[in-house]
Amino acid sequence: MSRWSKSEMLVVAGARALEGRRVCFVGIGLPNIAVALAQRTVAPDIELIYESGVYGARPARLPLSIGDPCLVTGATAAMSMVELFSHYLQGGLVDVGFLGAAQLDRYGNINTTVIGDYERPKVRLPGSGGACEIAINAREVFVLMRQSARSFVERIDFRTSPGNLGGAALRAAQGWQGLGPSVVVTDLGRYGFDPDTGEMVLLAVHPGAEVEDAKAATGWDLKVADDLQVTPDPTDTELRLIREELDPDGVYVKG
Amino acid sequence: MSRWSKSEMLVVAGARALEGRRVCFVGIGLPNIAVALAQRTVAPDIELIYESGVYGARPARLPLSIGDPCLVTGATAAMSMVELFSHYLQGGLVDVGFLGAAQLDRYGNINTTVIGDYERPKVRLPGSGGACEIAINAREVFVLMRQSARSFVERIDFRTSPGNLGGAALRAAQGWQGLGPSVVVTDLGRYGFDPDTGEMVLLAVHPGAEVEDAKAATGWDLKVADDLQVTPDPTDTELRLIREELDPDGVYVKG
Amino acid sequence: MAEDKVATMRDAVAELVRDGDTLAIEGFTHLISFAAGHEVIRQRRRDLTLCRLTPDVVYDQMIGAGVARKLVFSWMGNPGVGSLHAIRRRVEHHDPAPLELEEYSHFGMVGRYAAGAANLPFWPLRSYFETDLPKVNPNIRPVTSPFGGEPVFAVPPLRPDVAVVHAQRADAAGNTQIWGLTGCQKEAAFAASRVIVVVEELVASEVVRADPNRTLIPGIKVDAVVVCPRGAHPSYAQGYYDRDNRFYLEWDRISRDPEALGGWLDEWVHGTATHQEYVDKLGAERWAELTPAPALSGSVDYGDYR
Amino acid sequence: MAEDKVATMRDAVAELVRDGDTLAIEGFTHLISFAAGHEVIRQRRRDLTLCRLTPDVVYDQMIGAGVARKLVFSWMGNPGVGSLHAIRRRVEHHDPAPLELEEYSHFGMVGRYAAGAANLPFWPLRSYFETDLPKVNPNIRPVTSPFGGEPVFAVPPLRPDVAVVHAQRADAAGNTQIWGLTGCQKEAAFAASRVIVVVEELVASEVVRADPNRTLIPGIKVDAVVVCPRGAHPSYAQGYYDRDNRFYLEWDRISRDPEALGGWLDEWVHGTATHQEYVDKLGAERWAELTPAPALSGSVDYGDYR
Repeated sequence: MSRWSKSEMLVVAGARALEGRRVCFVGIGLPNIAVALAQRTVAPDIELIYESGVYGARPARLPLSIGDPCLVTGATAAMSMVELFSHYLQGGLVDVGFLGAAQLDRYGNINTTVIGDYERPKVRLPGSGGACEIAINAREVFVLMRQSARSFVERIDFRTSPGNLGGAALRAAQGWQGLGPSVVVTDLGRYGFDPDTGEMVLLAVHPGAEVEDAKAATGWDLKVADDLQVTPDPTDTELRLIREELDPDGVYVKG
Repeated sequence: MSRWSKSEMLVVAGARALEGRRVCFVGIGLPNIAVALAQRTVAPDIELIYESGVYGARPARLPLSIGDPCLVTGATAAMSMVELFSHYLQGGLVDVGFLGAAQLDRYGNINTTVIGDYERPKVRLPGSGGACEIAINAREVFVLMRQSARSFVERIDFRTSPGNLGGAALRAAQGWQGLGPSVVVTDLGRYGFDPDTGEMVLLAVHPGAEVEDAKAATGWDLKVADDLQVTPDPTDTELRLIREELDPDGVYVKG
Repeated sequence: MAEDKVATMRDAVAELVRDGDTLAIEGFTHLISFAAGHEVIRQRRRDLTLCRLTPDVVYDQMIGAGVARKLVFSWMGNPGVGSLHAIRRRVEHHDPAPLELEEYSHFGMVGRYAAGAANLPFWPLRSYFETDLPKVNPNIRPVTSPFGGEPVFAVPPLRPDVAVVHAQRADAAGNTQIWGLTGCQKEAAFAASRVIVVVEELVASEVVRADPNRTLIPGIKVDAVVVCPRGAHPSYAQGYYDRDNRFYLEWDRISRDPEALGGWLDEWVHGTATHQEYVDKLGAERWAELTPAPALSGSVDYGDYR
Repeated sequence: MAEDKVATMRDAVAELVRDGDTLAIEGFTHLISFAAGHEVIRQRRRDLTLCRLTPDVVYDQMIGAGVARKLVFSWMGNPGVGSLHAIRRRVEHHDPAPLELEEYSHFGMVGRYAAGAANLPFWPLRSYFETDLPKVNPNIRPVTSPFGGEPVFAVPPLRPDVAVVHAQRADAAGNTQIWGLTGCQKEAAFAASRVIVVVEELVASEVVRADPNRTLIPGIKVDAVVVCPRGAHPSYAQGYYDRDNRFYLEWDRISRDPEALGGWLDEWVHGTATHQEYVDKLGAERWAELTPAPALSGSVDYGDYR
């Protein structure tokens, strides 16, 4: 297989993180293709749940949105959104909530609302959608995003979805069923969170990326794991699935 | 047609009271046959709603309970009970709630819970079922029951479902959408409520019954309307429907 | 491959229902799992807290058999017939022992299951105003709206240890579909820690997936799938068999007399090893009487999107 | 005889949607009534408050056309494509005028409709903790459980003046059935004062009654039934046609440029008298591409009980 793009690496690393997970709440965009890849590789039994009101989707094509008709045909259950959010998400059935972010801080707090001032924003972003309640109620939160000093920031402009708040102990004190963000995957590497401080830690860099690249694309003094790994290369199978089956037109992974 | 029983008269008078009503919440027992008769006579367009989770029932036989399968087959909608109680009843779509009572006081407050002390009752009755919320949320409440000095009482042993509380103004002050009981039909007569005091008033005696019979079967000093009516006799059509179509075995109207 | 959760009723009850549990066998007139109730009696469970909107004949049988110490409910009767005499003896005469009661209205019970399913600390509803119910049940409490201060009432979540749901069909993974009256079975199942689904028919996963809007409970909430045709008798399964009203009438006579009740349990519950024996004992003629003519829903098109 | 509520889209909008109304055209990706949105534009309604979880292309068109002064929402974007540029211009640059925003999360919006449908003064939910959303929206408030004092958040009821629901089918009385994604259309319809149902197919009452569990909205809540096949384009109707992704991509280009947007409205909305003209203008080839192969639900048996 030919060399891969940064977006392909991002999708592959996101998919691999789903190994062993049972029920995954799939967000719009990159998570969509990452879970499709996981379902075909490391997590064949994973149940996909979409805020549009689908549980146990088996899409016959790559869905172009989280409300695509291919998610319903052949699914285990289609239901109202009130049922999905109350019984499945708030009810505690979701293992992993997969979120994107426009801005992320060192504690995994997420902004998808505005860049700039709320009342007169520089950029008006989409807002929460279901992200706010996913971040609180899903057992774990995975964040998938492209990394830069503008997206990994010291201070987010708006807290749409809570991460580890200001530190690890704070979320536990709230008594939420959601344990908070556990994995962040970017086009540069894979991150976890320090169990004591709740702060993000670089665990692995993707092949071709250096620690310095990750540090340069981070707006705070980035912690790096002592036993920093290098992400194994995408396999031929992973790349073939992405290129031939999941995203032949390169809609998701062109970058 | 042969002379009718007191129970037949009760059912006929109950059915006639539904004229012009649109959506009727049907309770277990006598209301069941009264609405079936109304649907075939004075209220052909009435929509029947059952707490079991059915709206727009068109039963092909007389249902033997409010959860009978004949209520579902051919109905407009079958739904969960949470939807029925929240969207239809609490949501304000029910014109008339049809209730029974073991004890009724002069203000139309209803007991269907216990005779005697709650903790160690002389008779343990079924309890509220949906009656408590029907009494609060249905626009009007009709009560259908057999009358005696033991059932029309000065003081009920337990208030399961609110009538006019202690007087007419009190319910209005609560701001409920339900206007309270408006019709009581017994085997002796038909009653309304004084708009000023909220107290029950005998409006009509059934043929064969006298005012004195009604007074004797009432545990308080019964008010009687100045223009007391006599209920028109059951028609041949009404009696034929009851005897041949709705209750050929006399399950409901034997008494 | 999805997990295969198919089990016998004996094994499902032995493994999942424990002495002292809070147990909900739900179903409003429709799809009441008498077969599960009978197996609980056979296995002589004790000190159960039984929950149900309408404790009807199945709970009268179970309480008559001595499996329960408490009943959480909203309407107690033999629907369309009269009283539940075994329960009344315990309440009115403490015969043979008192029975603790915790009482709501239907919407209150529904709200309790809904709060349990939704993991909420309370469920608000417009009920109970100016009634005596909050006076006898401290679990019915006022709550004030943060928007304008309007008072409504609230009930707390009900989270049964075990919920039993009888259904027309499920696949081996427990993905369950019901049509007709669905009562509060969905909420009870989502609220429960353990769920037993009892079905008329075990179907291929493809049958469920052909009509995803008809799915009531996903397999992920289900611990055991018991295949038990006619397991709802004398209750009914829409499209499969009718309610056996003759039995409901007969039960009135049986349950008035503790000895007759004991005899009935000996003959029909302890005297049958499985529900299939009970079904056979009822006889083919009785089942023929209870079988409806077909009335098909018709099919809708979900579209094949590739 | 049940009332016949069948009306043209022109008459339904003329009679039921008024300047200044709070209007909800709901549907999560699926069954979005673009046809109703276009008719609102054609009739030049003004000062509307538009509600929708996901203001997508239809609201970008309506807001670009100047019908609205306020937007109540939870996720604002062109799903799978990017931004809604007409809305962003008004928010970021007040071009041509500011747009008032009232913002929730999805569950908050769903809860608002649910509270409206259930006539509750608030809806409790486990969301918003430790976020900035309550700081910018005073309608998101804490509420304390009367059982143990646990804090959750609450949102107030949303009661639109008008809700528009696109559905696969309804009868003339407005009894409406939907399959596939049902979003929060039921809650929006029950919460609204007036309801317009727009359908792919008008069916006999018997078709609805053959499958009562599939009914989403009863006719008693419905004011007008508009028969408008393909009225959800470029959104989709499960089993009838696919989402027209090409259009969603094209819209990105169109809405970036106010002049292109104006031109599009002139050609496709003001330039067509009815939705049928719009459908014809798209052409048979486009519709052929969007038509899925069949995937039938199968039929279930309700039983004929006499």
